[in-house]
Amino acid sequence: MSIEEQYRTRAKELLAGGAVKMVIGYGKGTTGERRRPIFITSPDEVERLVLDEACITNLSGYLVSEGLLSDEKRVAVFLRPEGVRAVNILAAESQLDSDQLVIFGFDVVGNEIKALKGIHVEEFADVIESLKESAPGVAKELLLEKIESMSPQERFSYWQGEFAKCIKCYACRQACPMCYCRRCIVDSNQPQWVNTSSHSLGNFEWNIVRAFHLSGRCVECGNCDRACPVNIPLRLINHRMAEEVLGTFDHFAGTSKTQEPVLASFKKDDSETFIL
Amino acid sequence: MSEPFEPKIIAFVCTYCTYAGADLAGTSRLKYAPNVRIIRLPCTGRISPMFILKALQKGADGVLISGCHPGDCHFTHGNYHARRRWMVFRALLEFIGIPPERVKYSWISAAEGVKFAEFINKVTEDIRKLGPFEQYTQLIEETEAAASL
Amino acid sequence: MTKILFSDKLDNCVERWKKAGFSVIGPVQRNNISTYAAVERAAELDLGLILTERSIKELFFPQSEPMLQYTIKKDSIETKDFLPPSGQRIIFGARPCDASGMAIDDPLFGWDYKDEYWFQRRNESVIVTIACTQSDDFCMCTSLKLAPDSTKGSDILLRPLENKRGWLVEEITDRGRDAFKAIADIVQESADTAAPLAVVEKKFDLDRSVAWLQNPENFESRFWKEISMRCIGCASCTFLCPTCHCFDIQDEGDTYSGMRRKNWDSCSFALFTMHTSGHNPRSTQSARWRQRIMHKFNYFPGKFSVNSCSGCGRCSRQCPVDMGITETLQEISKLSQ
Amino acid sequence: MAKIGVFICHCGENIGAKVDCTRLAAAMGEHPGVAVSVEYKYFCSDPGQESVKRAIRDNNLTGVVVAACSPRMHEATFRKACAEAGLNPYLCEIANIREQCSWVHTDKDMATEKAMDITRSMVEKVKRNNKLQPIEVPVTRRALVIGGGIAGIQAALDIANAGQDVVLVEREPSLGGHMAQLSETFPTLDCSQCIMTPRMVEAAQHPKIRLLTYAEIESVDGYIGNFKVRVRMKSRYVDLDRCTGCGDCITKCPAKKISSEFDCSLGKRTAIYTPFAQSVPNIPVIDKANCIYFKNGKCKICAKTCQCDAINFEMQDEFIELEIGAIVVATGFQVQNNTMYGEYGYGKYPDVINGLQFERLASASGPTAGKILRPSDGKEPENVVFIQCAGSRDPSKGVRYCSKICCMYTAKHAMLYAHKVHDGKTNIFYMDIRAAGKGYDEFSRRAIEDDEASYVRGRVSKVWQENGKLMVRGVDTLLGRPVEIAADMVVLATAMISQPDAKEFAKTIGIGYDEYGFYNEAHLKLRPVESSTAGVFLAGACQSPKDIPDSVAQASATASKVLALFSKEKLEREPVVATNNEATCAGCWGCVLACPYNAIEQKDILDRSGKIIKRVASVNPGLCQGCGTCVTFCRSNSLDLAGFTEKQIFAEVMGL
Repeated sequence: MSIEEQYRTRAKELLAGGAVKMVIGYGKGTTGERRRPIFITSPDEVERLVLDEACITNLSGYLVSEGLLSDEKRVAVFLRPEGVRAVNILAAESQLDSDQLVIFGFDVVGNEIKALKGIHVEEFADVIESLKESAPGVAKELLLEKIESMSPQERFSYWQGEFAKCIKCYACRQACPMCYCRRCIVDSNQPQWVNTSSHSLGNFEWNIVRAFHLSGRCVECGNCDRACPVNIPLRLINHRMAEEVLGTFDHFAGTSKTQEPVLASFKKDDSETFIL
Repeated sequence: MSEPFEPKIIAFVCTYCTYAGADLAGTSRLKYAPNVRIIRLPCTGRISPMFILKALQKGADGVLISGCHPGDCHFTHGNYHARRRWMVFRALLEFIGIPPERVKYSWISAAEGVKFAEFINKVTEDIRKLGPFEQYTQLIEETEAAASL
Repeated sequence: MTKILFSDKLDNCVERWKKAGFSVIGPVQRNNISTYAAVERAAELDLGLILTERSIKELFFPQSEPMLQYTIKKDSIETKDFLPPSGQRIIFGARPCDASGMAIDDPLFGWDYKDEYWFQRRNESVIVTIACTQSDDFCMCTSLKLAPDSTKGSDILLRPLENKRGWLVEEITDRGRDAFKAIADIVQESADTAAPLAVVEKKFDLDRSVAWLQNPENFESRFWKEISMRCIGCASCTFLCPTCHCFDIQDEGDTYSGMRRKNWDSCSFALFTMHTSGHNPRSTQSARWRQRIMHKFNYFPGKFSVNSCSGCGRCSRQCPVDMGITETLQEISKLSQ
Repeated sequence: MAKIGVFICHCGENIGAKVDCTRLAAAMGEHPGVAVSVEYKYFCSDPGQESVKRAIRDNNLTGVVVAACSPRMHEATFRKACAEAGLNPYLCEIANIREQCSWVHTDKDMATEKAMDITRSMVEKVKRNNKLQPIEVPVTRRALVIGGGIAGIQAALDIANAGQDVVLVEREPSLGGHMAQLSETFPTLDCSQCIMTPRMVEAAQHPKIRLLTYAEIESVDGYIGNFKVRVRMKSRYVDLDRCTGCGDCITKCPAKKISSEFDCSLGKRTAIYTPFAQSVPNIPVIDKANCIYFKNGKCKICAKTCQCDAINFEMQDEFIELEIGAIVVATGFQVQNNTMYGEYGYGKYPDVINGLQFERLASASGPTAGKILRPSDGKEPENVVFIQCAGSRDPSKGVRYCSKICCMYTAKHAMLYAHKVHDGKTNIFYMDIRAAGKGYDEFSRRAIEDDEASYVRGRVSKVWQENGKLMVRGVDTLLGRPVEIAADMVVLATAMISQPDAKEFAKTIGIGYDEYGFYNEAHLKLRPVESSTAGVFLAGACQSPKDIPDSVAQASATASKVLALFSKEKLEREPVVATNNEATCAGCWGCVLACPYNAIEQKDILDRSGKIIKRVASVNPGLCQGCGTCVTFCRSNSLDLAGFTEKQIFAEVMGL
C-alpha cells in the first residue's frame, strides 16, 4: 500500500472514530503540478487527500488559526520535518498544545515520498536531530555564495534590487507559521517603526525586521519564498540567519517543544568578538 | 578638496555604565569629537534593533551601542540578552549589505571615561574615513521623490 | 489589404516615438520578475510572455504615491503638493485583459471625485495591446465575456501575424491613431493574415454566478467559510489584480516633517476594516474573501455596470495556497445549478 | 498642543563658555511646541528654580526641558521643582549639555550645534512624556525564613528581636542544620552544639517567631511585600501539642537498626525518632518508610507506650497559607557524594569517610561518644590520611570552585585527632592552603607546629586495601617524589555542593541560580544578600560555600534588609516599569523568559462564562525594575516601558 493510501486509511479511521475532528492535508490543485491545503472533517472525504512530492507547503500555520484548537479537540496534520519543527516552536511559544495534534509525518527525498514514524512531535526528535547534524554540511545555493562573496556595497545594491520589487502584500508574513502575532510590528503606528509605504526605505525596513523576528525561529520550510509573488529570494536571508544562530549559539530552531527561544535566553560566555 | 566630512553619529547607551562613563569623561574634561549624539536608555536590554534603523533613517553615518561590561549589568543580565540580539542583528545587517563598520558596539563602564573618549574619537575617525553613508541616504531620498512616471 | 507593423521595424518605432516625446513602456523581464517598465530599445521588450507577473495597474496607480510633503513650523505648517510627473507614454505590448482592467477602473476613479493622479496618467498614455495567441490554465477572459482580442481599454490593438513577422494594426481610439501617426511610414500595407487567437476555455457561467451572488440569502452561506478556509490573508491577489484599486492615505515621517502618501491597500487584510475601537466588521477571512468577490461581481457592477474583473487570472496564478476567483466562481456556478 | 519650556543653564562659565546659549535659546524658541525658551546663569540655584516654577505657572507648560548638567546630577532637583509648580515631575527631562557637550568639546560652533541637537531631541521626547505616579506597594510585615540552620536561625532572631514577625520553616524534624552535626568549630575549637543549641532554643521560644519544622514550601506567589506562601506540614504522626518529649516511645521502638542521617550513617536510630538528643522541638517523628506498623500493619508499641496519647497514625499532611512581606532563603548545602572517585574507595572501604562523618566521630554526642574509632572494626586508627579538595577545584570529576571551608576543617580534624589519639600520625594531602580569615592562618599553623600534622602538597592517585591497611598512593609535588602511606583511616574533604533540589526550589520561589545550583545574588559586590527577585534575600551556604562566621554575617545582613523593607507601611518605587498591551500581545512568553526579575506573569483573559479567550503577559509593577529587556524582545511591540516608551525614543531619534 502506498503511503498515500496508508495515510488515507489512517485519516478515515481517526475521523470515523472521532479521534480527530479534522485532517489538514493536501488535495489536488488547479493544475497537475499544484497541490492545495485541504481540510477534511468527514471520513467520506479522505479520498481527496493527496500525498506526493508536490506536497511542499508547510501546513503548520493553519494550526494556529483562531479557534481551531480552542475546543481542545484533536486535529491531524500532514507535516514534513520542517513542519514538525514549526509545531515545536509554536508549542514552545505557547501558541498551541502539541498534545492536540496527530501528525502524519512524511518527507520528500528526491522524488520519493517517505513516511516518518510517529504521531506526536516528541517522536520526531531523532529526525530533527539528524537534520541539525546535517545542517552545516548542506551545500550552499550558488546565489547565496555569490552574495556572500560580494562587497558590502554590492550586497546592499543586490538586496535593494530585490526589495525594490516588494509590494508589501505580506504574503511572506501570512504564509509563515511563525508570524502568528495578533498585531505585526509593521501595523503598529505609535510609533511607526517600520515605514508601511512600499518604497525603497519601507521595503528595506520591512524585510530586515521580518528577518530579525525570524532569526532563531525560522525552520526554512520555504513558505515565504514560494508565496512571494514578486520572487524575492527570502529563503536566502532566513537561511543565513539560521546558519548564524546555529554556528554562534548551537541553536537549531524547533528541536523540541520546550526549547528556549534563542533571543530570550543567553549564556554568560556567548561569543562577543565584535564588541569593543 | 572641500572641508572635511563631519559624520553624523547616533549612540544608544545604558544609563548605568556608558552614560555615567560619558559623564566621567566630562567631569575629567577629556576632549573628544563632537559628532556623536547620545540617547540614554535604562539598559542595553532596552536597545532595540529598530533604534538602529531609525538612526540610519535620520541620516546617521554611523551608530554606536554601548553598555555595561558582561557581569556588571545593573539589571543582572540585560546586557547578556542585548549581546545575543546584537550578534544576530549584526549578522543580518552584514548580509543585507550594511558595512559592520557603520554600527559599532562596546562595553564602557562608569569608570571608563577615558575609554569612552577614545572610543568616540576612534569611531568618528573611522566613519569619517568611510565617508557619508550614501547608499542609505539614497534610500531616504527616494522616499522624498515623486512616484515614477 | 491591412495595416501591418513588422517586428523588425519595432526598434525604429521606439526611436520615432521617443523622438516624438513619448516614453516607451512595455513588458520586460527584470530582476527575476516580469513587469512593465520603460525601455530604450525594442530588444528590451519581452513580447513572448503570456502575461507579465505584475499588472499594468502600477503604471497608472503606483503602489505608493507621494501626495503632499509637510513641515510643521513654530506657528504654521508648510506643505508641498506632489502630482505625478507629466509626460506622454506609449505602453507597447499590453495584454487585452490588462488594458480592459484600466477601462474598468476609469468610472471608479472618476465617480464622485476625479482622481487626478489616475487621470493624468490615463490621459497621457497610449495603450498598444497585442492580442493573445497563447494562454495558460489560469487565463479566464472568456468567462468574463472578454476575449483574447478584446479592444476594451486599448488605443491600438495588434494582432500577431501567422508568419510571426509582425502584427496587424487596428486603430481603436483617436489617441491611438495620433500616436501611430509618428510611425505612419513604418506601418505597411500587406495581405498577411493574423494568427489564430488563443483558445481560452470558459471556466464558469458568469451570469449564473452573479445571480447567486445577488441573492441576499447567499450572503451568509456556509460556502464562504468553506471556500476561504485556506486563505492566508495576504494581498498577493489584490495587489497583482489589474482592477483592484483600494488605497490608504498615510502620513509618514518623523516628528515634525513627513509625507502624505497614497498606498495600495487590500480588503484581504484584517486591518482593512479594523475600527479604532477594536471592533472589526469583517472579522474573519471568509468575510473578507466574500467581500472581494461580492465587490467585484455584485457591488461594483451594481454601481458601474461592469464587473471588476478582466479575467487575467493573476489571483489564481500567484496565490500561495492555490485559491482565486476562478475556483470561487466555478464553485458558485455549481451551487447555482 | 504641547507647551514646552526650555531652560538653558550657563552653569556659570561651564556651559556658557563653549555653548552659545543665546543662539541655543533662540533656536529652541523657534521649535514647534516650545512656548518658553530662556537662558540663565544657574538654574539650579534658588532663584533659577523659582524662575522655572514661575514659567510653568505663567505659561501652563505641559513639559520642561532643562538644558544643563547631567541628569545624574540635577534631574531630581528639577523634577521636584516642577512638582512644586504643579507639573507632574515626570514631564521634566534634562538635556545634558555640560558633561557631554561643553566640557568635552573645544569648537564653540560645533558644541553649540550639538547642544541644539541634544536639546531639540529632548524637547521631542518630553512632548511625549506621560504623567507618572510613583508606584506604591503595601508591605505585609512578616518575614519568612526558609531553613533552620545557623543562617536561618540568625536571620530569624535578628528580625524577631527587632520586633517583627517571623515564620521559620525547617524541613527536617529539628532545627540545627549542618552546624548541629559539627564537633568543634574552627578557629576557636569551641563546641559547636554548645553555641548552637541555645540559639535553637531561643528561636523556638521567641514570641515573635513561629516555628514550623518538618515543613516544606509548596508554592510562593506574589511579590515584594505581598508574597503568598503555601507550606506543607509533613505528617509527623506525633501530635506536637500533646507530646511532652519524654522519649519513652523512642526507647521502646523495636525498629532500631535504621541508619541515622544525622550521624551520616555511622550510627543507628529508631523508626520513631528525633534526629539528635538536643533536637528543637524535642518532638519525635515517625519515619513511615521504616515503621513496622506502617510496613506490616502491626506494632503500635509507641502508641501504647505514650502516656499523652500523642501518637496518631492517621495524621495527614496539612497546608498552611502565609502572607509574607519578605523571604530569607537559608536552605544551606549538602556534602558531595564522593563515590565518583572510584580510586579513593569511598563507599567501598568503610574506613574511607568524609569530613562530615569525621565530625560525627569527633563529636561528644556522636555514635562513638567523641572517640575516633574506625567504622570497620571500632579500633582507634593510628595513622590517618586526610585528602583535601576531594571534589572541589576539580573540573573533571568534581566542581570547579573552592569549597572554602575544607582547608580549615581539615586542619581542625588533624588537631582533634591529635588531641584524642596522642601518638596518632596525620598526613594531609593538599593543593593549596587557603586560610584567609580572622585567626585562620594561625590556626592552620598550629595544626602543623603544635599538633604535628604533616602536610603533603600533592594529589592522591589511589587508595586500596592491603593487609588490613588503607594504602594511600600520592605524590609529593614539592619534593617531586611519589608517596605511599599505610593508613588506618582516610578522610576526604568533600566539596560543599548545593542542595539536591536547589534548582527546583529556586523555581518555586522564583530566584536565579548558577550552574552549580547556588542561588544568584542581585549583584556580587553591591547587593550580595539580595536575590534578583525583589523581597527575596539570601543567607548562608545556599548562595555559595561559606563558613559559620560568613553565614551568620550574611544572615544578619539579610535581617537588616528585611527590617529596612518593614520600616515603612508602603514601598514607593520609581514608576519606570513595563506595561503590556493585552489587546495585541500574542502570548509567546518570550518576555517571561527574558525578564531578570520574574516580573512578568502569564494571565488568562476570560469571557463572562469563565472560558479562556486568550492568554497574555502581565507585568507586575511591584517586581519590575524597569530595564526594558522585555520591550526589546517583544515582536508585536506590545510591551512598553514607562519613562522610556517607544514613542519617546522614536521622537528622540527623530529630533536629532
